[in-house]
Amino acid sequence: MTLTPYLIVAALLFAIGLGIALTRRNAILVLIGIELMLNAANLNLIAFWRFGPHPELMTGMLFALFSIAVAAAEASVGLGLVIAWYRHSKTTDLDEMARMKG
Amino acid sequence: MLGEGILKGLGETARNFVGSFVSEDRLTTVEYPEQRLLPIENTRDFPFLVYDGADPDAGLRCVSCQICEKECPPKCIYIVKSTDKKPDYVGKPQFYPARFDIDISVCMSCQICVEVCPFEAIKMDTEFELSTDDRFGGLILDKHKLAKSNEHFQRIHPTEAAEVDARLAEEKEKVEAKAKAAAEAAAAKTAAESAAAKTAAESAARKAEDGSSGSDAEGVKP
Amino acid sequence: MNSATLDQFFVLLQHHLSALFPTVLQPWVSMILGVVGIVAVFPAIFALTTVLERKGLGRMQNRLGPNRVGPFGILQPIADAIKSLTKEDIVPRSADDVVHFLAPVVLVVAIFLGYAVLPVGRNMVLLNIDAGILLFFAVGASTELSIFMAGWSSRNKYSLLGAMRAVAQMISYEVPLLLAAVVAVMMAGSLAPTAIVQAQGGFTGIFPHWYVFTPWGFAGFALFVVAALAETNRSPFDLPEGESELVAGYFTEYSGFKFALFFLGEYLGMMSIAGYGITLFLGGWGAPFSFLTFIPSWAWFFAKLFLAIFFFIWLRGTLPRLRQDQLMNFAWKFMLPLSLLNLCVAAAWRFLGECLGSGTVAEVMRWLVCAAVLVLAYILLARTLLRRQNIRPRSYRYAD
Amino acid sequence: MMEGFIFGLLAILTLVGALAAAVLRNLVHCALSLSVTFVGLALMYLSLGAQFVGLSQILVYIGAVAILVVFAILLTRGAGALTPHRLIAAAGWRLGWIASVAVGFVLIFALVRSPLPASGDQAAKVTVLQIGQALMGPYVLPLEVVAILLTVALIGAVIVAMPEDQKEMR
Repeated sequence: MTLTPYLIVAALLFAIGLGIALTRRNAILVLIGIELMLNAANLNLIAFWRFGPHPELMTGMLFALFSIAVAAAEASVGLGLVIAWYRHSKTTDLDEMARMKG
Repeated sequence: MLGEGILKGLGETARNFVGSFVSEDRLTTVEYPEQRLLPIENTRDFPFLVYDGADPDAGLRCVSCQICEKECPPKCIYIVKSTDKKPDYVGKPQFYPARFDIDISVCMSCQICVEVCPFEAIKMDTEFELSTDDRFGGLILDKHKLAKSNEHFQRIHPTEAAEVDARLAEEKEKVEAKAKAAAEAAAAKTAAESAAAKTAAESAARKAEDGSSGSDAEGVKP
Repeated sequence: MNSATLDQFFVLLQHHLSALFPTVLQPWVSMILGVVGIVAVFPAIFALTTVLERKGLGRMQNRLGPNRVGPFGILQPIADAIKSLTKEDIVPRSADDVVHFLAPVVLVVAIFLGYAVLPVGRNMVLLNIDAGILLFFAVGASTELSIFMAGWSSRNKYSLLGAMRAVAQMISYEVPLLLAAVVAVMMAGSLAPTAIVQAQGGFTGIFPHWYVFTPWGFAGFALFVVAALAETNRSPFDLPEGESELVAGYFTEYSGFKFALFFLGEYLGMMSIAGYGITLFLGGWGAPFSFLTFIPSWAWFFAKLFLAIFFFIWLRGTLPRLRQDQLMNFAWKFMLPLSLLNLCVAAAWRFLGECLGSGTVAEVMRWLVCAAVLVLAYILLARTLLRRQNIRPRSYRYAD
Repeated sequence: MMEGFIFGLLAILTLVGALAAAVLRNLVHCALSLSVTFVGLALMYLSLGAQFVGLSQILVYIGAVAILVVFAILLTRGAGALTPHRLIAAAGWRLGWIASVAVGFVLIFALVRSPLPASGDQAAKVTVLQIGQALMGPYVLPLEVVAILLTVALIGAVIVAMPEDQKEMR
């Protein structure tokens, strides 16, 4: 195996995540899209660690570990925000949330 | 201390666990098909027909009066009256049920049939093993399945059966006494009548000599 | 056959059987044999457990328990299996078919994966990987999702309530479970179950070096047992399937074989968590006394497993079910602080061991200090919580 | 050969899961297919030899994030009836897809064109012990920062999601 297929999968995953985040109306699904993008980045990190010149340094792997922890924190706060907003306005629809502008 | 209750509870269940192997007395259950508890006396589920003596057909107390059929709230009793008669326990000729069916899938165990029966012929049973693989036919009990001896009744509901037996015996006695009295009266009457008849016969004989028939004299024969 | 051969009997069997195949296939055959072993042995224990549980619970309630099928009712599981296989498989009309079907499969697969790294005897582990304990917790976490799938796809309020209760409970108790297990990992210096068992392998006099015989190990073990009960939804933490409240919780709408799969998953989960408890704190396949080491290691493991299962049954026969708020309070206000403290105590144990030296007096000192800290924390925490709970004799004013 | 086959399977699993999350109408289905993606990624990490990260991925993403998403969906009543078609996509959804497809193309184009190290046969075996020592040694500062971040996120999420009246009570 070489590095390229993994990076292509990561790129596709990133594109799908971006697509979800940009096109879906539901705030939770937007968060899902962001998670997918983070995961694509993680896959990149792991793949580069594995096929890079110095796997014994574990830099990529540890970066991925930290990234997983940060993603978990991001998910909890993001979903907490969505629930708080839902409690306020009884919707998770992002287009309706645009009311916040005014 | 904290957690003490849990330990106490664990001790109790452990005692039960070991104890149930050691002493049979602890076991509160019986092994059903082999061992059974006697049902309590007031148990009742579905009606049955009582018969006296050994022959279920001859001894059936039911006289096919059809009161129970009319009173039954869910209409689960079906009776066909016989065309002939047979003597009941006191010897009086009565009708008997040619068919007597109870659909126990409909019966609601209300005991009204028992309450209304003037002949103590229908009583509540304690039989509960009625499961069957035939939903319709298997749950319709006919006369032969319903007929159970008075001894069975005495076994399952001793107090009630004793009362019923006493009442029936009393009635029978009364009837017998009445019959006896009637018989005595009849005997006295016949005696008197026979005396009268004698004189009548004599006069009749005298008359017979005239050639007329003695047909009315035969009618008084006891 | 000497005791060493007996000890390695199954390992040698696997080796000889796979040697019959060409060299290329040998690792695969050996792996498949191991998988077959796990898939055959643990469900068999499950079958045995169901009947033993019913009999044991019966005895605890002064009943006889099932005794009709076969001698002493021992063939009851076969009757149950035939029944569940021939029953109609009902899927509610409004259910989400695919998810409804996948839920039990995912559950059983995830739980079986947990057995892959469980050492059931010396050299008897399917995958001797470095992060075995982590794998166990990872697959344990994924059972939550399958439970949610089951509850949600049934489109039934009882199922959904049961699933939400189960997921909330499992997430809450996973924290103390992990923290309790981390103590043993910390002491052994490895996440590999085999290494943890090896670390507990020594003997002082006739007594083994099991972690449960140290203050932090005992506290960790107790916390692990309580959290394990909650993780596997066993009584007294059986709220997710409390039959008096929720029919059967998340598997209300399951029947026939799928129900049997849930049942299997539940018991396999219980056995695997008991197996990891044994591995982490009770010396795995080690003998309890040095003069008993001639008995094969796998026999010890399974003996301990049966003891653990008996303990689970015993608890189920004793304790009533908790209430939801009690459950959550217990997890977050009692278990979590204690397990965090236990972590600190374990660190202190190691530190004190290095500071005080290795004399007997030092050992006893260390032991006493650690035990005192834990007992004190236990008493203070529990007292405080109980006072705040304001427990009074129960009043029946609404019933009168 | 074998490795390539496994990689292909995992790639398909991952991408199909992600695509399903993008197009399915039922939110819970989206969340479940998202967890399929997470499993695929975790298996990919495992096949790359990153055992610890792969298992952490399962533990964190399946055990926590997927459950969290599912809880959020149920708490916001998104799990009920199917979303009507017109409500699935946001206002500028065509533009969004065009943008994301373009991003994907650009990335892949760049990847294919760029000279990447084709090696990677020297599969370095990294033990958990090494990871632990690295985390406690050179990476101890990031670890502490992450610990603080997680604590802050925990408390923050609780406060954000707490009902208003309870906040006032405190």
